[in-house]
Amino acid sequence: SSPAAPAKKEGPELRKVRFGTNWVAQAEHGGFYQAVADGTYKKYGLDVEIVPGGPNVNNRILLPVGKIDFFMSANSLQSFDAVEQKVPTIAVAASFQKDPQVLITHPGMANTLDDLKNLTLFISKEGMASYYQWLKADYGFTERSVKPYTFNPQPFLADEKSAMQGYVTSEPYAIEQQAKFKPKIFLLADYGFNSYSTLIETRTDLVAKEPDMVQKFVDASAIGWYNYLYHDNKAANDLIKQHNPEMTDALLANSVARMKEYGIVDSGDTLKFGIGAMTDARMHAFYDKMVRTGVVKAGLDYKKAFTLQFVNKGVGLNLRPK
Amino acid sequence: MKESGLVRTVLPVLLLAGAIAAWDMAVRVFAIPPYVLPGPGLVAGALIGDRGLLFDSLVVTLTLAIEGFALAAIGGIFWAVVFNQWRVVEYSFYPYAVVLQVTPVVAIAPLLLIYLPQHLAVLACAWIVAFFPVLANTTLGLRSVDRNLVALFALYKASRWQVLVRLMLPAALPQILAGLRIAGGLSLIGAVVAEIAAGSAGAGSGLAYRIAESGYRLNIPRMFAALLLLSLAGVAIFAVLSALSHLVLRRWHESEVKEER
Amino acid sequence: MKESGLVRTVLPVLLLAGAIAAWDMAVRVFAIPPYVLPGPGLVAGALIGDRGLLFDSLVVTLTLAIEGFALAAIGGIFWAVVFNQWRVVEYSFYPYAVVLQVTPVVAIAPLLLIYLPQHLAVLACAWIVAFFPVLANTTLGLRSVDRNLVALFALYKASRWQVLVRLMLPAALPQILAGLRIAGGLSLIGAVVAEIAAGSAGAGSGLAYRIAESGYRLNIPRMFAALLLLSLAGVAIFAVLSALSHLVLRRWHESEVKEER
Amino acid sequence: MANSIVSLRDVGKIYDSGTAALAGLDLDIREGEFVSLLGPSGCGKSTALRIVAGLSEPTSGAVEWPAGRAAKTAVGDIGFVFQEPTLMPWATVAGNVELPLSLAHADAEAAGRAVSSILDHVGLADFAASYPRELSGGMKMRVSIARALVTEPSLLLMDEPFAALDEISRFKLNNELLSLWQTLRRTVVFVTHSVFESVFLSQRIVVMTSRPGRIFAEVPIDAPYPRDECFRTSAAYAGYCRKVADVLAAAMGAQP
Amino acid sequence: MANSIVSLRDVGKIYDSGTAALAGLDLDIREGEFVSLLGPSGCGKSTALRIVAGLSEPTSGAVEWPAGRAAKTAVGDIGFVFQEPTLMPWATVAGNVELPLSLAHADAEAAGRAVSSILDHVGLADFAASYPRELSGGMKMRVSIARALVTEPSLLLMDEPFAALDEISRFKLNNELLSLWQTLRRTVVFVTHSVFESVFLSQRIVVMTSRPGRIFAEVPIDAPYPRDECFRTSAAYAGYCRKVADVLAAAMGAQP
Ligand SMILES: Nc1ncnc2c1ncn2[C@@H]1O[C@H](COP(=O)(O)OP(=O)(O)OP(=O)(O)O)[C@@H](O)[C@H]1O
Ligand SMILES: Nc1ncnc2c1ncn2[C@@H]1O[C@H](COP(=O)(O)OP(=O)(O)OP(=O)(O)O)[C@@H](O)[C@H]1O
Ligand SMILES: [Mg+2]
Ligand SMILES: [Mg+2]
Repeated sequence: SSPAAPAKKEGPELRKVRFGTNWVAQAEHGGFYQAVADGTYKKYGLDVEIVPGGPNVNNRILLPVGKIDFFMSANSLQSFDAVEQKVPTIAVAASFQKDPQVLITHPGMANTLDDLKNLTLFISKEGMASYYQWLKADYGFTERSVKPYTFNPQPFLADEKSAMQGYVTSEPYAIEQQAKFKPKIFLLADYGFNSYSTLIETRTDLVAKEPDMVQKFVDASAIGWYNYLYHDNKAANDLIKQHNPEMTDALLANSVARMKEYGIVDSGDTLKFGIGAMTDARMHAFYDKMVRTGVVKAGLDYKKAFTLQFVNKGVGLNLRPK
Repeated sequence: MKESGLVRTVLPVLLLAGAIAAWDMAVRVFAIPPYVLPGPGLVAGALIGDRGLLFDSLVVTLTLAIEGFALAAIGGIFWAVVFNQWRVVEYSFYPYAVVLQVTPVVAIAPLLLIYLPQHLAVLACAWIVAFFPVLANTTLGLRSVDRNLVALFALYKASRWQVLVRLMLPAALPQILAGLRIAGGLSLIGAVVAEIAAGSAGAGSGLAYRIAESGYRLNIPRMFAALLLLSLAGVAIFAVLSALSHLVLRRWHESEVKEER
Repeated sequence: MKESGLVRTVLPVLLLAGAIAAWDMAVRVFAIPPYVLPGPGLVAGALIGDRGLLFDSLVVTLTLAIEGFALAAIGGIFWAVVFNQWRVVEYSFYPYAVVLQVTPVVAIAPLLLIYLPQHLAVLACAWIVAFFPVLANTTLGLRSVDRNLVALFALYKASRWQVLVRLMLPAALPQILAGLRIAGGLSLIGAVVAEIAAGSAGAGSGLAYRIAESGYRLNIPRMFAALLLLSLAGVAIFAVLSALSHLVLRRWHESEVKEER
Repeated sequence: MANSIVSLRDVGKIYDSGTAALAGLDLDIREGEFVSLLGPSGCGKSTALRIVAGLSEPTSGAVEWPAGRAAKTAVGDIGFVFQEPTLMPWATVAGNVELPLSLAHADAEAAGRAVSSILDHVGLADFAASYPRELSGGMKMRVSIARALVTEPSLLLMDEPFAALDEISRFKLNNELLSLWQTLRRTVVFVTHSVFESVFLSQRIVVMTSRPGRIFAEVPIDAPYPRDECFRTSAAYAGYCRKVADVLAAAMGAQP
Repeated sequence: MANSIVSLRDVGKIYDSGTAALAGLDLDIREGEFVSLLGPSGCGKSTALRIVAGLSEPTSGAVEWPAGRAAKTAVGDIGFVFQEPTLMPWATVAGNVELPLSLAHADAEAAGRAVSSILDHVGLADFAASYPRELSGGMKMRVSIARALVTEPSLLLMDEPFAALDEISRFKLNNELLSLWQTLRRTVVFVTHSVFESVFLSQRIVVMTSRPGRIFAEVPIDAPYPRDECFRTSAAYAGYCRKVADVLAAAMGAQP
């Protein structure tokens, strides 16, 4: 899957890198595909192979055992889990400043998050293990009304009195297209679920032994994101479509638009620090919240979950349109 | 005889002990981290530490598996009989039984969730998985009945029902029981898959959720503990069905009669 | 005879046509939206429109299923034979075969991915699902051999190998073939589950991924088209195995010999 | 002369394998008679018996049942002893023998009495609770005989029932069969390979040619009943035997 | 006198079901002899034959093989005709008969010739390609006999081989068996219910009591071989038959 970029030149040997994502190729991975497609990684001396995930695929375990070098984790919770389970992995950058996790209802069925408690909720198993615990603790949701979401919105569509989870960038559009109505959307980040999302995780030993390589990956990815969001992303989109034939240009365009609209990738801290930014304050706040909700054990050395060594350097800020 | 009984129990136990020891050794010697392969100690620890949680989940899964098994057994035998009695029905409907078998539960679970109340949807998923082996084996059994015995029953003007109950079903018993043995394990798998695809999550959910959740949370020892419970449940179901088979067939069928020399 | 042949083909076709018509009617009358249940026309449209994509996926899934089936058939028969020959091995290892059967593939797929290259991991998943029915049925078949024939072979000082190849396996054929018929469908399910749990997603992936992704994208007609292809593949596998069974057994075994009056 | 209860007219039977088992067989079974079928191995005796019972259908010719009676079900109750024991392996000896009674919903107690009485007659009283696989070849055959007799059927079809029995048991059962036949006057069609047995038992012996089977000759045995050990040692008996043996030899020579 | 090739000493056999089949059976099988076992149905003849073949083990007593020969394998090649045909249903008639030869890796061509010759002898040449289920009862038994004879075994054990055959086939096969025995001088142990047959064939008749079986008497048949139709019609033959029949009757009366 080598991009259209010029074939290997003299130069030094490229470092082979495998990056596992958490879903099939889609716009939410755009920055990474961009960096592959336009040769940014190559420029940084990396030969990146993207290993797509999917429903029911747990690529995560492949990271600590060395089958992949970087992993795209869904939210910061997973990083805390790694610390708790003494898994030697660590978050080195946060591609998404806001978790795109949403709850979706039929129009007119709910106005506030509280209204959702009266509906049947379609939540995935991962969702149950993470943000739903926070909903329980902070908003008094119960598990009684939950049915499993197997990444198929049909049951939701068939039942007006239901809500389902989704990514702001993805499911609402599919529903709009197919079911011809505009669903109501609750972005959890807006209600205080202040996790980073789509983090780049790697092994602690890579951080210790090959910090250069890690730095290059983080930097090149950030540049990829800027180019994907703000410049010509056709090459990346072609690569995505090649990896995922289900993908359409309209879908990709919509996702990009939503990412911009909600400031998923580029908002807040990134305006100053560049894409991928993380701060201790944000991590701390989220950790405290998760301890309060009982999802994470108290007394965890949460600082082991991430490192700021590679981010907040303003890499690529120059690519941001003024 | 005494000796074979001894071999029958001691050897497997020794082997099991050996396997556990080897596992422990391997984990220690190669310093395999627990998130890749937890040692037996850790798994046992998880089993004991989380016993409340795990056993509750086990009960949920087992209940579902047994319900699914019962439905599969009844349904499989019933349809095999119907197919056997009316060939026309067989030609017309057997293909759909095959379709049922090959339809991935994960794919149809959303549809079932639309049309059925949740408990029924889950049950239907569990049932689908275990149904076909009973059907296929019972079909074979019913077809293999001694033709002369069939003739005899015809001579005595046995009713269709009598032929079925007094001839076909007893004659098919060995195959039916083998089908049930296959279905036993599958019903457990069915329960797990059904739970993943259509079951409720969170508190009060079964082993499947525990396994998935532990996997996502990288709590691999607990995941292994849950898998272990599942395996034990499977072996227990199999043992019960084997014992039943032995009890029923021991006096007359080759497969269970002790060889006498 | 001619008539029964007619009934055999015409009736199922009529029934199928009726079912499709009913489906179409229901969708129209109740105005079921296509994203809940697409009508047959839409599904056919998707089947034709996306034929390139879908048939590529079908080939991927079928290849995997056939590989898994072959492994399950060979492995199931092999282990049944080993268990039959050495009872000690049976007592020691049969429980692990049961454990294999009840272990949910979804749960162990990540672990397999750690230790095996991806293709092997996927294959292992597909194999696990189809293995047990072959094992269980072959075991029954091998145990049901006529004792007098065993005695005869002993008298003629047949080697163990000869007893196996010339007596046990032929005698067990009806049961083995029934096991294979069960395994055929299961291997397809196995391929689907393996693909979902351990396969690479995206381009070049099989029907399972098509089903999941089409569902996610609410391209329900395509999802149904993929399901339909899967069902057809299952029915085809079953038909092939049934024909094989008929061919092999038609001259001598009750289950396939035509009843002569 | 008594009425026929079934007549085979020019019956032929060709199996799917291509073997012609019967060709042009004409056979009348008359009410109340004791007739034996004699013929070389593989000549179609079992096939003919199955056709008489309605278990098999001829590929040519006709099976005629007396007017006013529907085919097959016409005969009333039939007892059949297959050439092989044909027992249900999952039922005990008593269960196997009781089968025809319980299929007819006979009174359980009466059935029990009938079963133990007939088991006594065939010498298997001690084995009522045994399973078929625990019996010797001859004992299995006796269970099968007991099953056929327990209903006192009006048509009794027996395919070499006593072949696996020692001569003393055989004589004993011959006598029992005869006395049963005489008291109840049921129809018996009896396949045997023993010339002596056929002469001792029957009113009429039908000798068949070798495959494809048809009737070569009929030998009436006009000796009066009851026949007993005296008859067995009589000159008439020896004469009949010689005659039947000659006919049989001729029948086997008749056709290649 | 010839050496014993196997001796049963005080052999008892109690099956797991509790049935005592044999008790205190003493039996010597001498090299090259033709011995018949005679006894009531269920007396343990088949059981004894299986013990001689090493297929079954006594629960008491001993089976002695001549010094220098290991048990069971001692006897060299054995031919066994089971009381039931015991054919492989998936093999053709020729395949079934060829079995012992192909198990011994005999030359395929020679085996083929041997098979068709023996099938000719038992009158089944036309059925070489048939499957067992397409045969009549007597034909199946003949296949089984052909299979036992095709290897010309040094010990031939036959359990009522001719019971399902008509008398003419039976006489023919009796003669063939005898001439085979005379030319090759193999040992034959023959179980039968026919007094006539046993007298015609054997050098020695062992009469067993009813269950649990043991030896009631031995009757030597000292008539010279070759025995032919003349012998069958001789006074000596009739005398032997009467004697054996009497002994058999006594044996059955001896024990309840
Ligand atoms: N099911 C069958 N399929 C094909 N051929 C058959 C079948 N049953 C019998 N035959 C053939 O029909 C012929 C007559 O068989 P049948 O059993 O009637 O003979 P029989 O007179 O009873 O012989 P026996 O005395 O040996 O029992 C035989 O040649 C046999 O090969
Ligand atoms: N497998 C078995 N299990 C239990 N009992 C058995 C078994 N085989 C035979 N018997 C019993 O042992 C006794 C002797 O049986 P065997 O078969 O040796 O008799 P046989 O002399 O050959 O009789 P037949 O002339 O009827 O063949 C019988 O009473 C029978 O019930
Ligand atoms: Mg016959
Ligand atoms: Mg016997």
